[in-house]
Amino acid sequence: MGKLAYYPGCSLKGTSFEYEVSLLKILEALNIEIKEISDWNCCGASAAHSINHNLSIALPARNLAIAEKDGYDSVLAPCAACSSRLKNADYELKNDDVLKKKITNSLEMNYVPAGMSINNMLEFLIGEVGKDRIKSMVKKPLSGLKVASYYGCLLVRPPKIMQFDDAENPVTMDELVALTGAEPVDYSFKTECCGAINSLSKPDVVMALTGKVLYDIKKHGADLVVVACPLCHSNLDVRQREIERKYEEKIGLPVLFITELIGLSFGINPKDLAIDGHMVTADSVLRKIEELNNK
Amino acid sequence: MKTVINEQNRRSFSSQVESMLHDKLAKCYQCGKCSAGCPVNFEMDYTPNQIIKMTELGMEDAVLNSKTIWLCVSCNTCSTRCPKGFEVTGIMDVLREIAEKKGITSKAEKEIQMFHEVFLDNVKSNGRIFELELVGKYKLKTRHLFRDMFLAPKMLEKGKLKMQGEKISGLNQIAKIFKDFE
Amino acid sequence: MEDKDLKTAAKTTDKNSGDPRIIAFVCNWCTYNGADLAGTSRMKYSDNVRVIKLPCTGRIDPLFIIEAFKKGAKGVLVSGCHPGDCHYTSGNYHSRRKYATFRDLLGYLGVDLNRVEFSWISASEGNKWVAVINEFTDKIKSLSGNSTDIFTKK
Amino acid sequence: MARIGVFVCWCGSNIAGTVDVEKLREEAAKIPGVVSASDYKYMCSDPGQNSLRNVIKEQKLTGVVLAACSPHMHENTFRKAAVKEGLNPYFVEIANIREQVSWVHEDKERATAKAVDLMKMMVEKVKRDRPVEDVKVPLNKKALVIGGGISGIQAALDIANGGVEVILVEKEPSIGGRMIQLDETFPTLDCSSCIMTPKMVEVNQHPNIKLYTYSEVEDISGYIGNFKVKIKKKARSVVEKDCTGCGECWNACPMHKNVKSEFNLNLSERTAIYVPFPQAVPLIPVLDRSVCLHFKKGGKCQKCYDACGPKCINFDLQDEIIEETVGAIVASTGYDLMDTSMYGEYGYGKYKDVISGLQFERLLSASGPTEGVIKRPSDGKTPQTIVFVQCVGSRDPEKGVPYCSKVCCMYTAKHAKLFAHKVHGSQSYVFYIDIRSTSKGYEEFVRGTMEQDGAIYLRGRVSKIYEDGGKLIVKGADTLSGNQVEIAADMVVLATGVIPKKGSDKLAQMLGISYDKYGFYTESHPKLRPAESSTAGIFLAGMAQGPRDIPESVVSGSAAASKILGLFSKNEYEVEGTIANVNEATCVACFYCRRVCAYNAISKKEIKDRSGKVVKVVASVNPGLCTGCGACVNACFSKSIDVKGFMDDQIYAEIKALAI
Ligand SMILES: Cc1cc2nc3c(=O)[nH]c(=O)nc-3n(C[C@H](O)[C@H](O)[C@H](O)COP(=O)(O)OP(=O)(O)OC[C@H]3O[C@@H](n4cnc5c(N)ncnc54)[C@H](O)[C@@H]3O)c2cc1C
Ligand SMILES: Cc1cc2nc3c(=O)[nH]c(=O)nc-3n(C[C@H](O)[C@H](O)[C@H](O)COP(=O)(O)OP(=O)(O)OC[C@H]3O[C@@H](n4cnc5c(N)ncnc54)[C@H](O)[C@@H]3O)c2cc1C
Ligand code: SF4
Ligand code: SF4
Ligand code: SF4
Ligand code: SF4
Ligand code: SF4
Ligand code: SF4
Ligand code: SF4
Ligand code: SF4
Repeated sequence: MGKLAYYPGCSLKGTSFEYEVSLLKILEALNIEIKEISDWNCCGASAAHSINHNLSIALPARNLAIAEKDGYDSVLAPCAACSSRLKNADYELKNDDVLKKKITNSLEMNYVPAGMSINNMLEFLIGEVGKDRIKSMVKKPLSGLKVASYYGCLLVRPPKIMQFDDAENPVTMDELVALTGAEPVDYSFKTECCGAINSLSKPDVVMALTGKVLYDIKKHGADLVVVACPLCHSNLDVRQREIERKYEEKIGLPVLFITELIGLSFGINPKDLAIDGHMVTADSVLRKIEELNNK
Repeated sequence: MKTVINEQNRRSFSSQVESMLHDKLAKCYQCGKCSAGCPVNFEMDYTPNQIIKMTELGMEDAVLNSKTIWLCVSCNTCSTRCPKGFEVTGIMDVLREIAEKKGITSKAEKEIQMFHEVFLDNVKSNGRIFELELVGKYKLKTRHLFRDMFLAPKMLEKGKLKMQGEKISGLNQIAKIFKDFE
Repeated sequence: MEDKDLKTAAKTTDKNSGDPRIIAFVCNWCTYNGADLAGTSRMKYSDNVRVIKLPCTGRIDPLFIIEAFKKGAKGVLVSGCHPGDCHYTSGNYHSRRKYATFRDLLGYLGVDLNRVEFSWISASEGNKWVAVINEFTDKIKSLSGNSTDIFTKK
Repeated sequence: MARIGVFVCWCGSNIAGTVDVEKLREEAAKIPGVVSASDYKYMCSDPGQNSLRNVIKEQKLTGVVLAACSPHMHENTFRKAAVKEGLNPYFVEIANIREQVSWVHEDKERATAKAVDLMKMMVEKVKRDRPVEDVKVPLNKKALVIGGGISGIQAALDIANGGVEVILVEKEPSIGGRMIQLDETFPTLDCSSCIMTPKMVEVNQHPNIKLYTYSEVEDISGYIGNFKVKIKKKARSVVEKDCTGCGECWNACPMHKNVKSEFNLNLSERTAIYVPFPQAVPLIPVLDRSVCLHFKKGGKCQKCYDACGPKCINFDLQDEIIEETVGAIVASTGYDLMDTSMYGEYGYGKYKDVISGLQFERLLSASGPTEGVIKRPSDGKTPQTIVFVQCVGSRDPEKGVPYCSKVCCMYTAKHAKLFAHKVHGSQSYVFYIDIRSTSKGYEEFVRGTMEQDGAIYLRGRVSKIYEDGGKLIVKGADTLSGNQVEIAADMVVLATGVIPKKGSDKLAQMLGISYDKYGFYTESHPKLRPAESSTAGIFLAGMAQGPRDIPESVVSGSAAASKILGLFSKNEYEVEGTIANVNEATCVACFYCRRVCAYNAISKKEIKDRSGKVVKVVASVNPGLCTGCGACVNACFSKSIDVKGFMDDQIYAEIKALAI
């Protein structure tokens, strides 16, 4: 393992702080060191590429350039949106020399595209950490727990840039779920979009999309959902109550970050994983884990 | 709807889009797979494949004022499944960017457009997103003061909304990036 | 062949640049027939061209082109069947691939590449033959006619 | 010393009006080696030809140049005349002063000058002509057909009925190919086995056809008229001549649960000893050693042997190699369907009720796994709503192939029609991008499916299929109404595209014929020689060349057969002598020539001394295969290979004749 850079992105420092807390906790348990990219900036998320292509490359490029300057060769971007923007920037810089020149001039920093391995959370866990190492840390197998993995769009699409798993039937998160001893639940909308960025500006649309995913997961008998993206999390978790009200049907599905699930299987105290930070309480899950453990 | 094709306008618009997109409009053979899989198609006024054809025909006004380009959430479902490998998501980006540059404000979907603008302003002034400020400014601008606000107390309680934002130290660099590319 | 054979024969074309000699290497199946069609249709075109018939453009050797220039030609045309229509399965694919290398070689030998033209003319394209010959002749006429400049490009 | 005669033709005023024929004659007379120069009004007329013959005879000419019309008009006429005077036909050259001079130029002086040039070129060329003899290759009048689908069967029957012996090699246990898997066939809805089985039987009984099933071609060498073929006859473990096809063996076999039937595309099971389908030809079982308990469990089982009356099961039979010599070959190896599991969004392989078009044929077929009752593979229920998705894998350069598979529009219309006929009150929906129904009666057939049989056609592709409450939800577009639609279906049939049969590229390499990047064999000429491969003596038929339906497969089978019968109508195959020729003294055996030859015409030849020791290896041109294209000539750095009639020295002489 080379020197590992960490790009938290804005959400992990705000609304999705649980993700960062749990992530750091499990890495601590695994004895893996990562370092935050110094003075990183927002990658521009969906807004930049929505209305200004060049900006959407330049903003993440600054972070990559800093990481390169500081001698890292691998970046972890746990937020699916951030990893997607970083990968997009890397891809464009590699394929558009004119733009690359403009951007490196503007940044007054150089960057060699494709020199850095950019990893989303799942890639990091499977690739950099490795299944065996995770498995060896599982102290409290979650056997009996039924877990649906929700991937959303940004982890797998577009495949030519993301280069991650199968775009229609991804399995990486399910594999991680299986490592914790829990039972992965198959359902139809693993990669269906939750509405992402339009959460604030188009709440009705987002609720329709997210609702569809949640009800389908519910129908397939999952106890909870795991995600690897703050946007997905906030739509599935924060909006869940509202969706129940709108469609007049209870869901009650706790939404955990994959790092939290892994933390639980490591036997880490739920409080230390910030599991109480979610809007839909995870009590039912914790209770079920206790019951299963007692059996 | 009837369209009289003006060859000159048609060419200049479609070639502008093609050059920004790095892809050819003629590649699309109008199979509609993009539209069929689009998660927000039910809200759109034109389907993605219609947007592509309309762009090819030079129907600039209709396209740039469409709801579709703002409703698209860039989920990439369309491009991933397109049998011709056409950059459907990309064309939505390009059309939004052209609309933005032309100062066209979407009538039906101005909130989405505004959200993107406020978001980038936030990045510009802080280098990072300060969510409370972002939400506040957005709400002020759209005057939807109360919508969504009921979530705020619980989010605060859970520690999800920070009262203080962070600013990065390289703000001058961010300013330069914005100056160079805005 | 003895050079004196030629001396006895009448000079047929002026040496000056206004009346350049153009040699066309064409395949027997497509372009030769295309040229015949121009004839049966009584189309008129520049009379500077002299046709040498080959079985296929695949038979053409870059040295033929060099030799043609050496013997005073001011322009050389190579023309065969359209790709996919070749009488021989892939003869013209070979030559098409070869043309890139050809051009490099000719360039290397210092031939002014403006003076070499490759085209695809089918048996039904009498009009294309006429157009290609006329345009190429005009182009050659517009280039300086000094035979040395064909080879003196750096 | 050359003695050349030049004959200038006036062609009435056609030439003489624009070219000064007398001047031309005078110039000809000045050229060294020209012993006679004359002009005449119409050289091609009888008196014209007679004068030509007279001069050849009287002047003992060694070469003739006619300044006349295009060689494509009268070259043959004059060559024939020359041959009558004992001259080699290739010693006649034509200067084309009509089509390429008098008809296209107006200035008489300049036209004459050009005519003089052309005439001089031909004089120099003819001086260097060498005699060319047409080559004759003896023919073994026996044909090999590889692949016993409808196209191969048609070819074999036509050839056999023409009185020629045929060897038909089929790699499966039975002939019949894909067609025998189909139910009823568009556009007339005849039952496939009703029209196919008689042909299969006829093949089996035809005195001129030798049938090798469960066999493959192992090796081929040689050339037109004389191909040496090695056929591997795989061991059936059944002594064919004794087997009566009674079926006692497969009824006795305990292995009937877990072996998927290839013929039924995994929709049913078969035994270890089996015939693929009841009407198999020949009706002789094959023992599949990869699953048979006798072989897997060390001789434990021999139930089939015990059950067999004539005791024709023999566990010790070995593969056999058979050698044959044939004069011509038909490659008719047919097609496979694409593997659509690459479409994660369609869930093929994941959802049991998402099936391929060929699987649907088996469900429709009375002899299929459900005896012709349409049943869902998942629960055996009869579907009420079926969604058909066209262009799956085809016209999809991203995931599949860019080409159109040509038959799926039609078979989908057929499927929807037959579904409507079989399940009353049912409904089918068809997603299409374009409908391609271009043969006789086809468009009417498709319209009938819509208008009479009530199938609803939606113009658009499907984006995703998923399961919900026992239904398959199909999310597609209808671009005509501009709507996105979702249909809850009981079953989905994918109109899967076609690709060449697996291994067809390897066979092509063995045969030395060219194939495209997908593996379809390429025609010698796509329009004018569609039945011929790039290699002389090897012909093509059926889907192996590209997507096509049964009528077209039959036509192509017949076309290949008629080409072969035509070839075999003579005792020898004549090749024009203008082919490549190697100078063995200078050849350095680099074989660059072999690499560029598209016709596989160049081979290695060993030159041995008297004691039989190899002293030299050189290139050798196979006259049966060489077309005289000349590609090899330029590849040869040692200038050791040349094409007769277009030799290097001739072309240089022509260029030199034009020197200014
Ligand atoms: C679902 C479906 C429905 C269809 N319905 C119709 C219809 O209704 N009407 C219609 O006109 N057409 C229909 N078609 C098309 C029709 O199936 C084909 O046109 C026809 O079968 C082609 O015949 P073929 O002989 O070229 O190939 P095949 O039928 O594929 O025969 C090739 C044979 O060669 C054998 N073979 C392959 N390789 C070798 C080898 N190396 N050595 C020895 N043997 C070999 C194979 O085993 C096979 O027996 C349909 C096609 C599909 C997929
Ligand atoms: C606009 C157009 C473009 C096309 N382009 C293409 C193309 O690009 N590629 C392609 O593959 N195909 C093309 N085709 C199709 C192509 O023209 C035909 O497939 C082909 O010409 C058919 O040849 P044929 O010999 O069957 O018929 P025809 O060409 O019609 O020949 C029939 C001959 O029979 C003669 N005849 C008729 N009746 C009698 C009689 N009673 N006694 C004696 N003689 C008779 C006629 O005078 C005629 O000479 C095109 C067709 C059209 C209309
Ligand atoms: S999926 Fe691709 S080809 Fe089909 S309509 Fe959309 S962009 Fe065009
Ligand atoms: S990227 Fe936009 S247009 Fe494409 S499917 Fe997603 S929302 Fe629809
Ligand atoms: S039992 Fe014997 S005779 Fe009957 S089919 Fe089987 S092998 Fe042939
Ligand atoms: S020996 Fe093999 S084929 Fe024969 S009955 Fe037993 S398992 Fe079946
Ligand atoms: S035949 Fe029809 S269904 Fe098949 S690939 Fe062509 S257009 Fe598509
Ligand atoms: S009639 Fe002609 S133009 Fe119309 S669909 Fe058929 S082939 Fe095409
Ligand atoms: S290229 Fe020339 S030297 Fe080489 S093998 Fe062929 S004929 Fe002989
Ligand atoms: S002339 Fe053409 S066909 Fe003959 S050997 Fe040479 S390359 Fe092959």
